Amino acid sequence: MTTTAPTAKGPRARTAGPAGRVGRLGGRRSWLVTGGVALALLTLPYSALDVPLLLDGPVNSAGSLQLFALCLVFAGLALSYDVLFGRTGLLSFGHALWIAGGAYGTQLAMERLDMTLLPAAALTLAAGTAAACLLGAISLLPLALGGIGFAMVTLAFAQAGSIWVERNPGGLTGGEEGLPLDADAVPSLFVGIGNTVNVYWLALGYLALVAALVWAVTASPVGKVWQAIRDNEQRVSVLGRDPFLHKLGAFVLASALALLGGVVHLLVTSGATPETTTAEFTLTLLVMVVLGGAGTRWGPIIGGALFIWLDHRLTALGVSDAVAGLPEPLAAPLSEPLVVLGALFVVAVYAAPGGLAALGRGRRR
Amino acid sequence: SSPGGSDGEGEGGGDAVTVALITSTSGPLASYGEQYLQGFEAGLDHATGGTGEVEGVAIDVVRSDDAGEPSSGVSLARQRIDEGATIIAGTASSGVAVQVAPLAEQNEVLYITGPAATDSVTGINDFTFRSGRQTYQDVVTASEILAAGEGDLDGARVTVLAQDNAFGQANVTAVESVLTGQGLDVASVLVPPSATDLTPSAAQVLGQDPDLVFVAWAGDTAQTMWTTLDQQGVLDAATVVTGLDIRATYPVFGAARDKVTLLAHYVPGATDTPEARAMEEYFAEEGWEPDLFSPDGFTAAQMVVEAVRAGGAEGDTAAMVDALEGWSFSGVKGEQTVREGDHALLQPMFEARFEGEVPSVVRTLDPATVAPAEAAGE
Amino acid sequence: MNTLVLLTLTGLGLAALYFLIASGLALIFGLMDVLNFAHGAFLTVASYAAWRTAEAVGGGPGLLAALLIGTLTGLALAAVTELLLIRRLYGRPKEQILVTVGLSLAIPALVQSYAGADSRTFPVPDALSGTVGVLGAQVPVNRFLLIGAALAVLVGVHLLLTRTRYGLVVRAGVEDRAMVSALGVDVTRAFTLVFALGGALAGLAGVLGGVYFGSVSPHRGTGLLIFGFVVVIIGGLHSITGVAWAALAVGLVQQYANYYISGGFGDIAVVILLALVILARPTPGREGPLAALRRVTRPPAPRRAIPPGGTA
Amino acid sequence: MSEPTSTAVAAPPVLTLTSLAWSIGGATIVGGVDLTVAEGELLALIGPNGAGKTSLFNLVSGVTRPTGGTITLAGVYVHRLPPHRRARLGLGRTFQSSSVFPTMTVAEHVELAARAAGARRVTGTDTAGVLERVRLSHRAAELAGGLSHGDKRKLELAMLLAPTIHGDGPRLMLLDEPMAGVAAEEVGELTEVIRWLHREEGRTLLMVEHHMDVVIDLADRIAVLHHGVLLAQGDPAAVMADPEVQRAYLGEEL
Amino acid sequence: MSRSPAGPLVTVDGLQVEIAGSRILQGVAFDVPATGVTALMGRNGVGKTTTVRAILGVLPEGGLITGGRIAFDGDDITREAPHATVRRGIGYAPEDRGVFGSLTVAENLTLAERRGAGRPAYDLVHDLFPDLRERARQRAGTLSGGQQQMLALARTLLNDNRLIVADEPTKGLAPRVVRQVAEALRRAARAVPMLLVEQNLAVIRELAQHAVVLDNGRVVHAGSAAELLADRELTTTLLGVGRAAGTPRHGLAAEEDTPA
Ligand SMILES: Nc1ncnc2c1ncn2[C@@H]1O[C@H](COP(=O)(O)OP(=O)(O)OP(=O)(O)O)[C@@H](O)[C@H]1O
Ligand SMILES: Nc1ncnc2c1ncn2[C@@H]1O[C@H](COP(=O)(O)OP(=O)(O)OP(=O)(O)O)[C@@H](O)[C@H]1O
Ligand SMILES: [Mg+2]
Ligand SMILES: [Mg+2]
Repeated sequence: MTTTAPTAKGPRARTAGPAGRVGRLGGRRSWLVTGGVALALLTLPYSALDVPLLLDGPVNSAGSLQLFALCLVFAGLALSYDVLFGRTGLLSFGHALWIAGGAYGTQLAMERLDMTLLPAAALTLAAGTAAACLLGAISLLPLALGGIGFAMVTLAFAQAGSIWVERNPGGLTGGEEGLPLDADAVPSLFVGIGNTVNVYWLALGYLALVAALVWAVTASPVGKVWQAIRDNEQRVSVLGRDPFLHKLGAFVLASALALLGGVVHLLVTSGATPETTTAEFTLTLLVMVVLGGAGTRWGPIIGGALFIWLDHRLTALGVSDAVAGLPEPLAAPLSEPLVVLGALFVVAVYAAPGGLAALGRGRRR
Repeated sequence: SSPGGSDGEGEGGGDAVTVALITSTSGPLASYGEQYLQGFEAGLDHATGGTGEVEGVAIDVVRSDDAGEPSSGVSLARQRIDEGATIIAGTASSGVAVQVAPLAEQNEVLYITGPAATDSVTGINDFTFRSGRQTYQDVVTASEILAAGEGDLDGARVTVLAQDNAFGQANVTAVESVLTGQGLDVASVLVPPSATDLTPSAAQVLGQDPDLVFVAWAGDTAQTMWTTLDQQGVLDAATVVTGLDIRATYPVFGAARDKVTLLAHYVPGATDTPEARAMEEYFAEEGWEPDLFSPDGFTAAQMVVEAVRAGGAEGDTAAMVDALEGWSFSGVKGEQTVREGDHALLQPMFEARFEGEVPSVVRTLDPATVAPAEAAGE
Repeated sequence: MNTLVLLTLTGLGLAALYFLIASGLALIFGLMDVLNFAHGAFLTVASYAAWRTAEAVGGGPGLLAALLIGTLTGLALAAVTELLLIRRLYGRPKEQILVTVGLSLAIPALVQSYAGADSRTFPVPDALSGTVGVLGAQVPVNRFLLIGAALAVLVGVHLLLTRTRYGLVVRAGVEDRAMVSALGVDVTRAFTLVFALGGALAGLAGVLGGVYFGSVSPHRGTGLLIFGFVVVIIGGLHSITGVAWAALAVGLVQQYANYYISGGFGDIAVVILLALVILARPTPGREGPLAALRRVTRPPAPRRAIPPGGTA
Repeated sequence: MSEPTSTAVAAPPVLTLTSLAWSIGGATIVGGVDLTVAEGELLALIGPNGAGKTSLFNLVSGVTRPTGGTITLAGVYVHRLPPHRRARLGLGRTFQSSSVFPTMTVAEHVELAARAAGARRVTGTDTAGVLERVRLSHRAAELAGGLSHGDKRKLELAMLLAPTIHGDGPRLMLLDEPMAGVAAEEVGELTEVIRWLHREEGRTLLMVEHHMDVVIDLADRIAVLHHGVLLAQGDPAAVMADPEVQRAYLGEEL
Repeated sequence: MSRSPAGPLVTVDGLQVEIAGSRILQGVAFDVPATGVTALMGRNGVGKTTTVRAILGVLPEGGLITGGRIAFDGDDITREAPHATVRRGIGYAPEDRGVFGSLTVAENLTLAERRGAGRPAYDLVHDLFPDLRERARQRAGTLSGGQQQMLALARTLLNDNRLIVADEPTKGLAPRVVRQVAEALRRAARAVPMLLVEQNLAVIRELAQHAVVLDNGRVVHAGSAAELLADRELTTTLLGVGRAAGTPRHGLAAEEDTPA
């Protein structure tokens, strides 16, 4: 047998894998990307471009802007959900509660307390955040059961909220009909089709705020602790950080952003609807986050926007002549957007493990 | 034309009015939406004499699917209004109707709601009209049926069995306000919509020992509900009235079928107006079956044509509103009137019973008898 | 009195239904740690297959055929799902859950697109559609069928877990798949088998649900799933008998609350029950959350035992 | 090999355990331990497998809660405080089976550990310095999940050292089998790291270790745990010569 | 038992392994003879564990054999399913012990029983590690580190194997137990060949006949274990333990004095 001379212990040409290495603020490239996206979003309302298949009308038509606004809101909501799911490793089934809370709370404050939009939203945000502190503390304590305990307690809270809204106590919530937006209490800026562009700006502002906050916190030491908690909670505590407080912090931040998102959602969709209270709604957020890439910088944003856009386009596709012309066994499933969306999602989990964001990164390497 | 689906010709001709049909063709209310759209097609054909034009103004119809979700409905409505639609029609979902109606006022377009039954869009604003019946009309019909059944109503006990949601609650409120006034004793049993076993509810109904029971139910537990009521003897102990739903639900009554009196918005073949005949012919040609909500679509088309006639190519909404308010016309169900004050659609209602597999009309109640109390308006 | 009997017996029927739904979930979740959101979808598909069969054959034999076809449909569907989708994602539990979420969205919509949104009447043989008088209460016969089936499933699953090595293999496989195969065990086959069995149980629940409700509808399965989850959680995730007790508790509590308190309180009572169980159940080796709550509300101030300075 | 340091006797205790006990499921794992660790001392805790050494570490660091007795850390009763509060009072530990954050890089571990201990600025040079000490600099940019077993052990040690760059660093360090799985070559080097911590930095250490040559090399004092109670403690030579210790731990008759 | 007692039992030839895209093994080649103990040595992170896992077919997530060949008793097992490889008669104690924490000790052992590999040798196992008998119903996750190590080893001794592969079997064991384990392995090695990854040179000295040293993903030395350990220069360059290699570990010092 051979005896080779021992080779010198040279450093190996290896770098860290993709996961977790990218979400860092700074870096010229990432600023360029952010700037580019921001620029595109800022110029969108000034473009009269007609994109036949992707959009129903010109880019700056009310319908398209409305759709963009909805995409932006959900991009922000997905990002807020990712604070829990992707960055801290907490699987919540109750995030919808906060979105609905923002929408219903604001609308009710305007309707019942005769407030105008801003005070109503502020009141909702304050009360909602206080509630988030309380519910967060309660949901996080049973973590002795493991992550599934948190998931189930949040599910229970969301379920209770959902039942409450559906039952329409004292005619307060409008039951399954929901509540239309009280247009009189809202600045005329946001009312009427001609002002859809303002709704778009609002949604864009919301997304920008969420992204800035989430990215900044993630890059800060607190974000590192979140990541560490996701990996190994006990190890964090013996290093001297309180995992409970950090998780509570993540929960409250995510909830507050969701509450704010609920307010924007109310304005964009002109009403509060009970669908936003359900656990299925939270599941859609989960789908968005995973589709885009949990815990990544752009993933949840891409996922949220893409999901909503697909949902709308597929619904439109369902009633289009193109589909109606197909033979029945094909046309039937295509007219149900959820069939396509669900299947697409399953495919995405395989084709893009780690989400679409990871896919882009993989190609660049 | 847009890929969203358009039945009319393109924007080419200057004289055209766009009508946006927004209703569910997917999701849980897909069947209602389908019937509505079929009815609308037949109605438009009838009212324009097959031309699709009124006095030289073409009617462009753009269909879209709201999937029963208010957020979709609202965003579709915004989009269509922005694209120049002057009339929006449709929706089977009360949630969508309630949230789209304010848009009509804000943007001064006409909105004609579809099968959505909620009372709350009646009188909601000047621009919103209805093409179907509303909960209140159901309830008044029921009370008429009950009154006819029992000789002496005074002191009789009525129990409303309903699901604990907006639809059910609206029925309870309506029954209370109509029947209490007539000296009846009204109680209610509200069941959570998610309930799986309805035995406790049936027991509660029995416990109240009612003379009359009014059932307001929707959704896929109907079968269980009827079976349970039958098994626990509720159907034998009291007169039971309920609303008739679409054809697909006829079998849910099961063995209870003969023990139930039906109030019906419409029963296929119930009437013989020219419009009913026209609809039947059109449907036969297309291979469709008329159903509960076909008349809503037909009526909506009639109203659209009338509005376009008044509003002309410019789509003068004020003129449209003027023309529709107080308008009386013959429809599939018979003589119908748009009440001036609150835009309620006064229309005949029916009492029916099952004969074998299908229901048939026992009695027709004229529009005035079943007219809802006038909504306060604005 | 006869109301109480009626409520109790129908409550047992309800519990049986819940258990039938939860048993498959519990089997898959308890052994494989896969939260199978597609369980409800399997149930729906199986119930439609059973409905078609029962319509075609009719009567008592129709029901038997439906039971067979429905169960097999669930089994086949789950097996295919496992082979095509789940299998490649072992070791990535989150992705597994997500795939089932995708299926839970797509499958009911698919069923609806073919079979329509409205519920269809499930033909129940006459022998099962009546009632029997028990102590003055008219109890529907089909409840006894469900109770019987639930007991049979309980015994069957219990035997599977205690008398065969499959339970052990799968539990160990969840923890460390590679290690199980490094012991010479074909863990992949065991996983497929267990997942398929879970699907078969979903199928059985689908057929019996059809008998119970007298109808099938596209979203019934997913609608019932939430109760399945609740029962599994209350039952303690890893014990089939625990799940059985939990189903019993949920069924009865819901039934009683709906009657004695008010309709609609049943759901809330179940949520309260769930919250109580989660909060009150301490896990081995750790203090219970109630104890933790007590500790948080009354924080022990760090006392100085030795005067400072002595520790420089 | 080791000279008992005089400070060990005179210095005030950093850690005092009185009748510390832990039982679970009816079994007593730690059965009333009285032990003090003096400032600046390196105390080795040895004992057969399953004696309760790791359990004792868990009690001291707050991972589990004692069922009896008290723990005093730097003059403060800590036995009812959560782990992070104890860490902030100056307690650092490593885990027997390496416990790292798989999705974070080696350098990030050091940074996190330093920050958690209150450091405001942590530079690349700082982390590199720590990693160099434990012979792990060539892995700085790798994800901890992909480290080999031995390298994870070193990372554990690095996390313990991290707070020493800025600030005081832990007053008491608990090392659970730092040498297990470390390559023969590096055992000597890591022994020097620990010696440096102890001698140069004057840190207080409590160490569990089965490598007896390392123990004898480093320890000021040895305590022997057996079935959850202390069998013997004191000067290394004396303890190693104790026939009971020989029988229970080192090997049968000699 | 074995088909060809003359040839090597395991042949690793030009083995290349990538994990998550980086090359960990770059052409590892060595034999495990059909008798005696082969020690696999090297510094931390050189690829010992990876080699062993490649032989068993249980590389970590993202791991891939990109070249080379592994043969067991003449059959190519390079890409065979792990359970099939193991059923050829391999007992494996992995580095991280691989005990199933949520199962009891008894369940862990039951799971390790292999059909067609003789009657499970519970007597032997319980004799060697009485702790495992006492703690049969305890969940393995709550065992002490050393007890888990015992359980992992016990699983390899339970069946009649044709090869035992143990990755750092004495890690974390008390000196007395190290002595016992070394003794048990030596007895077992009379009947079954072994591939042993070990850092404790005293244990290697005690058990191994053959030695393979890895560095940087390659074999840098292969030959007789006794010769390697005796050659001070080699041990210094290969293992970096000039002095320590000659100094027996305390735990085994007693061993050398007592007759076996
Ligand atoms: N939950 C439990 N139930 C029963 N026994 C337990 C439990 N947890 C720990 N033990 C037992 O407590 C004893 C002490 O374990 P510990 O990990 O403290 O030992 P150790 O001294 O660190 O041993 P080693 O040197 O092997 O690491 C062991 O015998 C273990 O089996
Ligand atoms: N999952 C993984 N991802 C990335 N790299 C890995 C992974 N597992 C192992 N490696 C790398 O492969 C190399 C070899 O690791 P291996 O575990 O085989 O080393 P070893 O010789 O057994 O070391 P030790 O003595 O420390 O156990 C190491 O550099 C390690 O970082
Ligand atoms: Mg230990
Ligand atoms: Mg190794």
